[in-house]
Amino acid sequence: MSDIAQLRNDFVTLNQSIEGNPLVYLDSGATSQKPQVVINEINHFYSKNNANVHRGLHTLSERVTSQYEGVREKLAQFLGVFATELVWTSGATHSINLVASGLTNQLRYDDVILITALEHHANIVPWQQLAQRTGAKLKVIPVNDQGIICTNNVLAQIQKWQPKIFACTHASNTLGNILDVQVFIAQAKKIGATTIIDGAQAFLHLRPNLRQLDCDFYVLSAHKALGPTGLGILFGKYEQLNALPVYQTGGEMIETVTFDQTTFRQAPAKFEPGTPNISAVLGFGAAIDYLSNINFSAMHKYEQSLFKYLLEHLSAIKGVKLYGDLDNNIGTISFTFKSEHHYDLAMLLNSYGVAVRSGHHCTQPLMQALNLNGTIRVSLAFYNNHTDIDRFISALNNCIQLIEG
Amino acid sequence: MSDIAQLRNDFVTLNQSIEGNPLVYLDSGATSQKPQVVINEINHFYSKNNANVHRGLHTLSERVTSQYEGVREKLAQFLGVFATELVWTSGATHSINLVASGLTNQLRYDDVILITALEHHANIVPWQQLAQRTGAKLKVIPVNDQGIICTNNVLAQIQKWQPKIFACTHASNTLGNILDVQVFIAQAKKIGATTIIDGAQAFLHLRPNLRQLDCDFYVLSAHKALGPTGLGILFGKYEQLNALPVYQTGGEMIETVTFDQTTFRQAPAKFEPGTPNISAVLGFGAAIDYLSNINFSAMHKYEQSLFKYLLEHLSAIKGVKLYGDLDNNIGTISFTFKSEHHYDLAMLLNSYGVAVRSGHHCTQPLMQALNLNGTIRVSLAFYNNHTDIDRFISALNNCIQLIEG
Amino acid sequence: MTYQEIHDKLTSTSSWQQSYREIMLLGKQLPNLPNALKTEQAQVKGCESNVWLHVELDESQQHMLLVGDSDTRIVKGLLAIVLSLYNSKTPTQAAKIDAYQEFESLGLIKHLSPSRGNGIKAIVDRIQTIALQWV
Amino acid sequence: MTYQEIHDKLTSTSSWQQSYREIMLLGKQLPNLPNALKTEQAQVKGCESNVWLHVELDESQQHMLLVGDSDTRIVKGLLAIVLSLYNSKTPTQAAKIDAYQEFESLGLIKHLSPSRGNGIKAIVDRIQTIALQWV
Ligand SMILES: Cc1ncc(COP(=O)(O)O)c(C=O)c1O
Ligand SMILES: Cc1ncc(COP(=O)(O)O)c(C=O)c1O
Repeated sequence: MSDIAQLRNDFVTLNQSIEGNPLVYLDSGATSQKPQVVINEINHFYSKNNANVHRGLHTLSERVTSQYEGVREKLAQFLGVFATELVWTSGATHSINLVASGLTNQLRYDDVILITALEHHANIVPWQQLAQRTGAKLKVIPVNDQGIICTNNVLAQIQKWQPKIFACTHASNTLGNILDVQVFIAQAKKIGATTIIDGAQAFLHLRPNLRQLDCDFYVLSAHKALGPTGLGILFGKYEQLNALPVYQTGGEMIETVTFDQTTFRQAPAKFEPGTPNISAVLGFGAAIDYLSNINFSAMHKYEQSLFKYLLEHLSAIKGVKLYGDLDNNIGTISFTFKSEHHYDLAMLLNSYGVAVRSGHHCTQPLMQALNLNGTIRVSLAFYNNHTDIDRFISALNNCIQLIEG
Repeated sequence: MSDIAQLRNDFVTLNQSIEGNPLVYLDSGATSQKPQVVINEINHFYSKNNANVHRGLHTLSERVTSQYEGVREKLAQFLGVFATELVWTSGATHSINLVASGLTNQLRYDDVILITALEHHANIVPWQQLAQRTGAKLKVIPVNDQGIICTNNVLAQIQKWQPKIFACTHASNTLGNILDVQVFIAQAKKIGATTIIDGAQAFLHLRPNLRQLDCDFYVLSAHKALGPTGLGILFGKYEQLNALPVYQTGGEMIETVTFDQTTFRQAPAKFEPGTPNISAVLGFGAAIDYLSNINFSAMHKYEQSLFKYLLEHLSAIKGVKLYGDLDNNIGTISFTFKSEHHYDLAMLLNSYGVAVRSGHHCTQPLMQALNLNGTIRVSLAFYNNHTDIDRFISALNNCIQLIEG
Repeated sequence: MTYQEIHDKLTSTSSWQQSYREIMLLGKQLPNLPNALKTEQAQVKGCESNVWLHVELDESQQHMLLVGDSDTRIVKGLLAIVLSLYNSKTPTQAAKIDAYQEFESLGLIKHLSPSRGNGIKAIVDRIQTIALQWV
Repeated sequence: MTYQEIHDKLTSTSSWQQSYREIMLLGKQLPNLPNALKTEQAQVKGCESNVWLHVELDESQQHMLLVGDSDTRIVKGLLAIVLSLYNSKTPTQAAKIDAYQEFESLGLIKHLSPSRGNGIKAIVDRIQTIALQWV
């Protein structure tokens, strides 16, 4: 098991200068950096084994197919589920769309789809579209002024609305709030709702056991969890997953095709038409191996201590306002400074080599609820260190001087 | 401009042994090998610039976004179209599904969708599903015994069926036949049909100018054209493209989101929700640069001479039967040997290091039309050479001895 | 041919080609299944080849009887090896057979990879399931 | 401030921070647009900031009159630079201005990247389109 602070060395991208300053990468919520083993694996695939999967008997194809399906097994183990319950998609967004499209026939006019005010657009718009298609109603659990949703309120709203579908993020990409989804799911199950959890942000920081969570569907994106771009995962309990109608159609997901009729394979194959993102699957396999070698509780403790350090220093700056749940948090904080525009702060921070995200973070409804036009978001990962935070705080103080001076 | 035969050195994957023999890769129809510059570009992205696109003001994000949109411009130029007419998808299969789904409201009961008997499942099943949704009829232009479709027959069938949608491959993945799509499109336009061309196989070998072809939609997969996995392209004439309804929904493709209503951006953004396959786009940019440096007519001549050499030697083997159009061909041949099963031949060839594809090649209806349960397919690319073919022919003769001896 | 004879033959080959020759010869020795027995139910679905398999229990002897066929030479040969492993064994004996290990020792483990799409893995799995049912 | 003065100021800065300070000062000097003029029509859509722009032709003088505003300091400063480039020019003169080259020589070309999402590129494009219309 690795010493957490040493792991930073595996991320070569972090070792560079921006505008003459060392890069301080605080935008892992947008996409994580990749450890060298992931980059090497992609390299190795393309330069040694490059072939299509499930399509050839020859050695390269057989080798790659074994590795490719091996990653599915590996991830299944990591998540505590069966490999047959995991579908490769092109991203969390694709995963949610697949489910929202697939549930169309299970909804009637006036049925309720319940979501929270914290959701990313990817976990809003597909449900809105589904509601429009079916005449169902989209109901939203609100946040308080601080951007917090309390567990009791969620339970009460589930009880009140008796939703057919309950879709909820595991952690907010804008505020970092961790939601008590296990409790929500249990409640939603009692009333027979289908539960979909958006784990895009949570997966890397919380390593959930999906069997324990007991949700029907869980989605994530590889690129936010040390893996390559262009790969998402959809977990679905086998029966529910296999019960969804086919989504996209094409090669490899079929059993037989004639011009009159086509029969489809069983899940997960039925949802995987066409050539998959092979290099990304193999790269993500390396990411899962890498994560498996990191002691989770050590990582978690380290991330939380970094986050506390960040909050301490950030809240000490006069004029800074923090949002969200500061206690149950994956290590992501949104803030504003007086009435300054996030654009100015982000641009100025960048001139000091500090990479943060600014704006609405694809959560416009949350911004409306908080009466903001945007925030600066700092999102941490285990490869950050205290120096990053010191540099960020010092840069922020300089920016404030620049603006006010 | 490069000497074609020298280009093989840029493909390191080809330089290896399989089962103790030099690899003879004749499966480029399944996926192409990648030149070193493409592998390097992916590497460079992940280790120097890794960031999300269109989401951050910081230097990494800005740098990657410029590069990412730059590739769209570059590809647009290569294809002779506007960048706004190109949508990044996850593959040709995804591209076709996007169009087939988007045309739903343009079809009425009894309208005709016309395709050919040569199509890949990816260009059959989405249309079949569309027909089922709308009550439209799927009509198929047949092949002759040899697997050839003659141009006059296509024109006559377009005239006869007056299709609303005409979907056709530019080149057959199983037989290599090049179809005279420009003529078909002109005819289909006369009767007001929407035309979709499947360029998955043709693009690398024919480098079509899409403005000249004048089709409404054209699809391709990066991985079949020197690029990375998990990336497809959908070209659509701007008006037709933008007129399609949104397909998947999520972040970045929206203008504004409230819980009551969402407004979407214009094409291509409206079809690109979520984090795209950034590394694949950048890698494909390197592939386009690489291709641009290869003189097309020299490459074409070289490929055709290789193909002729292959046909000569293959047809000299007694018991070998060839299918498809041997003259208008991208360099792909399907054959059978007596009544031997393709599985046995492919496995035995592999023991000599020869990688071919065997089976139905995701064209079951074509196999039914030719009364075959499968073929061996040899598909060439410009990085193959005469030695590859000599080795293949010698291996094939050995396999035949092994079977018959 | 007994499994031991097969074992001796296959482990003395020096190249893949020789192995394949032996495997195909084994296939040739396996009697063809009458078409009437090539039922849909008997079919083991593999991607690239057709395989049919019947597994029965000889009530008097309490041992297993297996017959099968394939439309490809190599799969038929591999099938012959599998059958020789299990034929005439009691269900209890059969359940203890580790076909993977045997294929490993024959140098044929790659053929059990699910990605080879030849159905051999599915065949072994089906036999094991049936045997366990009779234990 | 004239464009020449701006040019001299900006090209004598020695760090990004100094440039930003100058840009923000330029923004401060640009009068705020009355809310009544912050119409939807005047809005130039950029991702991260709001920008409003009015371009008119002084009929008597035949030169262009531009006013604008932004809710961010930096974009407002960049806008001030753009306005100083085009204000009081005849449409024919304006059409000949290469704003990209000017931003390049000011060391600010990055701010014209569409991915910066600040709308400056859209502003320049809109002004050019209008100017050409009047040529
Ligand atoms: C003619 C043709 N169309 C479509 C496809 C589907 O491409 P992909 O699997 O990359 O989505 C293929 C790939 O085999 C093909 O050959
Ligand atoms: C909470 C959440 N859900 C969904 C998504 C969408 O993920 P992707 O863009 O990888 O599809 C994101 C990414 O920003 C996210 O943060």
